[in-house]
Amino acid sequence: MTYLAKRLLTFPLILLGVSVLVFLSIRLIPGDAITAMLGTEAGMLTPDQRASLAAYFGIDKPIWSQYLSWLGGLFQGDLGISKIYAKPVMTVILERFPLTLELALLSMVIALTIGVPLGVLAATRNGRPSDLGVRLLAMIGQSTPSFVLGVLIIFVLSVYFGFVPAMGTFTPLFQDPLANLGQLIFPAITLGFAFAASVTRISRSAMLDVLSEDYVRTARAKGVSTMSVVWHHALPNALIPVVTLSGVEFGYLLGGAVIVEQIFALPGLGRLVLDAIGQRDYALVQGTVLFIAFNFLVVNLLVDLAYAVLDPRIRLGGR
Amino acid sequence: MRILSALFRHPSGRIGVIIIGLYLLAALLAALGLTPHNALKMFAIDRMKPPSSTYWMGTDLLGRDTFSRLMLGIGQSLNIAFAAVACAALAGTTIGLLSAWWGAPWDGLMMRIMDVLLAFPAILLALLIIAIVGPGTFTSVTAIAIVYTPIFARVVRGPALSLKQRDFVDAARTFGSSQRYVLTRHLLLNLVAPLAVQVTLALAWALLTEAGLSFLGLGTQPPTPSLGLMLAESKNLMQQAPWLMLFPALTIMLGILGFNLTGDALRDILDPRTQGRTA
Amino acid sequence: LPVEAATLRMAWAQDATGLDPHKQTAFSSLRLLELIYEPLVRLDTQLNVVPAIAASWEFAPDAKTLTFKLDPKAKFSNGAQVTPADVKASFERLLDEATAAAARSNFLSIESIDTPDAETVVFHLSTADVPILASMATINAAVLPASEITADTIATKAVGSGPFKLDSWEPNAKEVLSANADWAGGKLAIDGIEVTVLPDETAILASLRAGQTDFALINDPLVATLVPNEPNLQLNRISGLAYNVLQLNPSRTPMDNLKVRQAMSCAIDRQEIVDSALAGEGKVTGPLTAPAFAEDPDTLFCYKQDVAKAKQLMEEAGMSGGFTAKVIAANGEPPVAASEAQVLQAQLAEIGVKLDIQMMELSVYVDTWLKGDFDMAVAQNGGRPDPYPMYNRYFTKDGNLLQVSNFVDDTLDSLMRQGQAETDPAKRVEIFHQFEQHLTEQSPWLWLSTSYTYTAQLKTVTGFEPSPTGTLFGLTKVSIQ
Amino acid sequence: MTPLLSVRDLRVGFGSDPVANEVVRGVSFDLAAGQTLGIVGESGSGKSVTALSINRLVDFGGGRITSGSIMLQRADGTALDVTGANEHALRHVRGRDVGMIFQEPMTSLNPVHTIGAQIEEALRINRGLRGQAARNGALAMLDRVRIPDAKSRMGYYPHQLSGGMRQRVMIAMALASSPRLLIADEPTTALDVTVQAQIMALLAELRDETGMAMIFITHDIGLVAGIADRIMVMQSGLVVEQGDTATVLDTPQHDYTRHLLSAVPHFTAGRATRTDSPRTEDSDPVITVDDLVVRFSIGRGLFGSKGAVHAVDGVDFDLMPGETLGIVGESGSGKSTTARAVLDLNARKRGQITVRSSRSRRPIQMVFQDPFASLNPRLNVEALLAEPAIANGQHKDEALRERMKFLLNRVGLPEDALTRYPHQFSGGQRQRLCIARALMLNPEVVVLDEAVSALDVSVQAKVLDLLIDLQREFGLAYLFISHDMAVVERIAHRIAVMFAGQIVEIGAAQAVLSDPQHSYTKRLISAVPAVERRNQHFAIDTTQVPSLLRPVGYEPPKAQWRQAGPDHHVRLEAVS
Ligand SMILES: Nc1ncnc2c1ncn2[C@@H]1O[C@H](COP(=O)(O)OP(=O)(O)OP(=O)(O)O)[C@@H](O)[C@H]1O
Ligand SMILES: Nc1ncnc2c1ncn2[C@@H]1O[C@H](COP(=O)(O)OP(=O)(O)OP(=O)(O)O)[C@@H](O)[C@H]1O
Ligand SMILES: [Mg+2]
Ligand SMILES: [Mg+2]
Repeated sequence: MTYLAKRLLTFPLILLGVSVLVFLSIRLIPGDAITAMLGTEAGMLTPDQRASLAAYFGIDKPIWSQYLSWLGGLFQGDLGISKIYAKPVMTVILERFPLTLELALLSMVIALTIGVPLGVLAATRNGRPSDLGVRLLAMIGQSTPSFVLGVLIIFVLSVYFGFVPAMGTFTPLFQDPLANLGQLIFPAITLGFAFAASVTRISRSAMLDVLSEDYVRTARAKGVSTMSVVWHHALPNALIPVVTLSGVEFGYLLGGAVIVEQIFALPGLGRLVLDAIGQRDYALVQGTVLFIAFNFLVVNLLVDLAYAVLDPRIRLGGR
Repeated sequence: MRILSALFRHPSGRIGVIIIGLYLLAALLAALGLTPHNALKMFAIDRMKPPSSTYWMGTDLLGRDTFSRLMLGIGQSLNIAFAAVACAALAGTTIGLLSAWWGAPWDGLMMRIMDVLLAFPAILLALLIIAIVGPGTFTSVTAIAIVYTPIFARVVRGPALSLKQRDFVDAARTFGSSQRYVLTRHLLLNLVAPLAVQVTLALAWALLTEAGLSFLGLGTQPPTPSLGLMLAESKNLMQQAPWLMLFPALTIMLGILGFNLTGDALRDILDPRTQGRTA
Repeated sequence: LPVEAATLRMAWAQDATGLDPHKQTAFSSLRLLELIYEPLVRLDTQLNVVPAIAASWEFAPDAKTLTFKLDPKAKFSNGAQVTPADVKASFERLLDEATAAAARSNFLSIESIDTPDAETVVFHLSTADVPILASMATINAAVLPASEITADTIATKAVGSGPFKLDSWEPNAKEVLSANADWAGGKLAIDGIEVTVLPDETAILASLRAGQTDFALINDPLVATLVPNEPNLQLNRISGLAYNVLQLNPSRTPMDNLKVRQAMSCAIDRQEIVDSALAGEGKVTGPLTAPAFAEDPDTLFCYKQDVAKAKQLMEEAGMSGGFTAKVIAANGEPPVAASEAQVLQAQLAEIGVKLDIQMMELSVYVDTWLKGDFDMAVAQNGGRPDPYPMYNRYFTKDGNLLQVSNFVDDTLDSLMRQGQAETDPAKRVEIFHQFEQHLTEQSPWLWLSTSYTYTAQLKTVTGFEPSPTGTLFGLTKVSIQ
Repeated sequence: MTPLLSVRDLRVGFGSDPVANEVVRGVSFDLAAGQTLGIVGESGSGKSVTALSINRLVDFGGGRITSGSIMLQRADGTALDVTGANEHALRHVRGRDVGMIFQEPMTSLNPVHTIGAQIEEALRINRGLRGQAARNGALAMLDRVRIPDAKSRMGYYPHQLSGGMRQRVMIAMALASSPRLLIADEPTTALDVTVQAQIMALLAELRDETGMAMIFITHDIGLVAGIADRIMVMQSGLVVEQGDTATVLDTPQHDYTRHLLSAVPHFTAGRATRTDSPRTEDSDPVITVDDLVVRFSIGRGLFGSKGAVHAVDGVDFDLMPGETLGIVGESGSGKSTTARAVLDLNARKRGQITVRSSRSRRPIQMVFQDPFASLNPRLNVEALLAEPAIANGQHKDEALRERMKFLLNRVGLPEDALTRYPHQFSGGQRQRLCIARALMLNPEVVVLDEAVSALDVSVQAKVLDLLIDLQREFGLAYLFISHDMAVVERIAHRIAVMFAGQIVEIGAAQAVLSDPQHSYTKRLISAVPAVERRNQHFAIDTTQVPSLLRPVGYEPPKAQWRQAGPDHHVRLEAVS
């Protein structure tokens, strides 16, 4: 419990660091909200016009004072207002988040349902042709950039099947599950492919380690069947590295899969930040990055808690 | 040398080393100008020609030879990957090592800073750095290096913490060995194996990230080709000139494969636990 | 699918960035707002000024008074009549510096606005200003309801008198428009438009190909050239007013040397740039891009590549050894910028000019460009139907963008003034031809080509008329089978 | 009567060419029901591989039986040749006919399942029990192996039990299937002697109760004396001698057996202690430790400390020049912590350590338990030996090289060792290297923490001899820490017995070993196996070691001492 409390206490610190970093860097980039909105026409503005716009965008004050007032809002749970979306940043983020979350979950499900069994299979057939095949596949999977796969999928679907997954707008799962899955399945496959490859490899090597453990030998000495040795005795012990990997990957995916969202025209968090940076929507960039960082921390915490579920040594303390 | 020959004896290591070797060779030849054609020369009448005996991998929109550009691009991509990983490894190792050695409160502080970098979405971090400094080779290197530094710091810190508990470090303390000696000879020297593995895997990742950044138009500046840039340039030509996309994509994949295979083989060779097992 | 079919599914890669027609200048914002708001007058596909909210107009002979009669049928989507008071309030808003309207500079000659009756608006101008009429024909001079101006809701609520009403807008994702039943222009054949933002143009093509999008805006010529290959698709292509240009910075050496600039102009092969970088999708052009003013490019200074002459000029300038310069270009804006820069680089290398290309994120580029902080810039600048507003900003002594062009010249300055005051169209063409000849000879910039604006549609969609300004107003005539 | 198990010319190899890589090269033996066979031999002699071949678990380690037969009498009276059986038949052999317990109780239980579940599984597979019946069965098994409070312990995970308890759970699990043959592969090597004695007693008792046959594998020849009916001695995959326990131990035929018997340090309860005591009235101690207290606070967090491990709680002793003080006691009693505190490697909470030294800047040096872990594997011997000298301001010159060569020579290593790396030496050689390194700075005191425990018995003996020689030659004082009473008996002048962080008895080695006064010392000494103690009935004693975790602010009561002889002090025990 104190461990949890300790971890939670580092959150604000890390988030503060992230916020300073994002606050400064977004402002250090040449170009501001005014040039982003007006483009080259911004050159036509008179100084008074410029001042009026700066006041509108809230960039007329010195950076530290902007930061303090933003931080003040933050403590009251207010991330500010996005100028482009004309809505509170939190609202915008929460509109985009379900897609990102679902996409991340879906890719993880794909990765785990394919990766773990394949990894286990390969480990139990260590050195045999099926093991070599799985390892080759996993290697290729890991070496395929998602943008190559994504572009390829769209191309093949549209040219040979006259079909593309719905693009542009997101259909929430509960509104129309079929449409929702039709929309997300291909992006999820794109993301899940390399992910599954990593899961396969990690579960294979974890399984190999575990299979040579003494307690597996003990189980065999008891007369436990091969299936039960693998799934009941070995697998639960091999899951920790798989959980670690999935956690890290999932954490990153929750930050939005920029490239895949771009290719499949999905309005997720990744594109939200990308667009917000392009449009110099400062409040939105800050809010989203902070939100993403927070998710990352939460996911990591959950991963640690998952260890405890998987491993009683961690759950019950002591080693 | 010993490691190289061990790699060569390892079934997948051999493939990895051969791929990397070929890539280095291509990069070297390109750097010496020994490409079949001038990689930057535009053959006006030969725009978007499919692969032929003159242009082995066809030509691009501006009439440049894809194969020659690919050779040059490999060099550029490898340059970025090597430089970035070198920086990250140096910075990350130093941070991880000192953090483990000094212990609290430095450890906590430095690791929290690393957490900040980790929690910061990687591609965004790269985006921001690039936006601030302007795109280019140097920025790609910085961006990738910064993103990878915390990972190296973590990779080093864990084993460093356990090395710190090892008897030979205690022994050194009973002799009164200097901190520098202990850090370099007792800790760092024993971290070479995990570092080597991490470096090869990081190289694969850096190659991928460079490609991704260039794909988003933030990496290498034209006319120097990099693998990702070539891919990005050819994306909208996929239908008219599929070879323009196919070859860079395969080159990237093969390169990543090469590093991954080598990394895995290194892990096998250097890890006493898995010694003798083919992975 | 009869009900479905009445809604046009449209896609574009870049979304509008805001709803205030006086403030938005981005191409995509204008395209959206043109469907919702109306200016007093608009340009037809031949770039002639035609009625919009104003049914008719008249310049006083001294060109200092401009009188409009409003269309009595014009109504805002909230049902209110468009009145002269709305027009007056709109222009006052435009002129107010606090509004920060970018187009304000085009209307500085307005001295006062009278609304003598329920149909008439009179603009009193401080100087003779003929081009002001064409300037009014953009959505940046849209007429807004006076009530919304007072309520200060322009940025959040779109209430216009245009053909469509904005039902909802999710920035960077989608917008839903429905036909405005009250529109003075008549009844529409479609019920509405659903716009989705697909940031990747190959995805747009894929979506069209799969029949999931009816109509799309395409920027990248490489994607556009693929459309005709698809049996179910039709490409609309029209030469635009915008021009691709290599801007030199004459405030920096050696570009301050006329001979060097001219040498560079002679060294490049413009047609070659069009053929390779633009995949043939474009036309070589001089500074004047509007059909009414454009000249045969061959009559312009050094528009035929002449490397020998270029080398000679370099030698005369004492630069036979060549020089190195940084050229900036925006990433993907236009999509061919990088290719153009590379072809220019290759061509200029012939005379020893080594270009160092720096691709920049759009906003960074704009910032750098506005500061004039470059040796050279590959740019695509927007065009106007009239040369005066198009170049006044860059090449006159009080031009707002002088810090970008860094070039003034007495001849250009006086020609510009004459062009502004002259009311006879033929004489104006004459004046601007002189302007163009002189400008190309001075070569502060190297004009290269115009590109096309593209839209693509399913063959089930008929009736769209493209316009050189890029407007999608033609969608009002569209029907879906 | 046909034997239960009959092994003939068993050969087992590893790798892709098992015939070429044979590690068991023709083993034959018979085992009747109810009999116990002890297999002894050095590490790597093929004991485990032989055992694992009997239920063919060796397959899973990459081994192949290349020839020979293993005839097993099954419960239904049929005989099965295990070498040719298929996996399905083998599954019924495992557990049901042949039960097995392994050396490492720490790693042999699955960490993610409760011990109850693990025992129930065996009952389910081999006895067909399900649900409540299985649960009751498991409970009965736990009771049988004397796990106190078995009902609540059913839900425990392995890591929540002590090593001895885990080993008992292993036994319960093996016995749950009622095997007719139990193979115990070094079941007590990882345990303390007192716990070892408990396990041995338990095994003997259960064997007698159920009448099962047993194969008991160990490298400790003293241990086998107490339990086996027959002994089989193995060396490099071959059986060199087998016969009745008494015959083999009393009249060994083979050289190797004799060598094994002589190399093993025999514990003689104080009859073989050193007699060259350097302790005189007028000499000053080189180290005096006074009221040493080391605590490790745990759960240090936001809400303060939850308490502390009182690893060392008020330890006093002194050490004369040239003297060896042996510190004994079971695992976790604070021996290492004391040693580390003397070297300043642990922050101490309280206490005075006075060092009187004349000849060195760093008069105390240390030799660690694991020679491999205490030598940086990436440095060669020259760099390893030079390190202490360089750390103390010397330069790598000819004089230094001379000293290195001299010491190498002295500990019995060749001079050309200088350019080699640690992994190129055997365990014993590595420990010699560590000793040489410790001597580089010409210390007065060498702390040896389990310095010979990781070595094979024959090597152990040689290193001990070396240590004694060096002590005489250089006038070294040793602080010698070990849990092995026989080893301590051989090298110590004086002995301190540690229990739960405190010294409970200290004095001349002869006095302490032959006439133990403290109850713990008595228990310790009686648990030590010895070749002389044959078929001894180990008493089952389930005393638990007290926890060292104390609440914040706890201070132990002041120690009361009683003198039991001229140099023999005993801590008074609390009357309980
Ligand atoms: N899985 C394996 N693969 C290859 N060689 C092995 C394997 N298991 C054991 N060996 C080899 O077989 C030989 C005999 O090993 P075994 O484990 O039977 O020795 P042991 O007598 O039990 O030793 P110890 O007392 O150390 O347990 C050793 O040389 C060992 O290296
Ligand atoms: N760094 C530490 N942090 C917390 N507790 C520790 C630490 N080091 C030792 N302890 C605890 O102190 C007690 C004494 O440990 P120590 O290592 O001195 O025992 P030992 O007698 O050497 O045992 P062994 O025979 O197993 O080596 C143990 O309970 C141990 O768990
Ligand atoms: Mg063994
Ligand atoms: Mg110890």
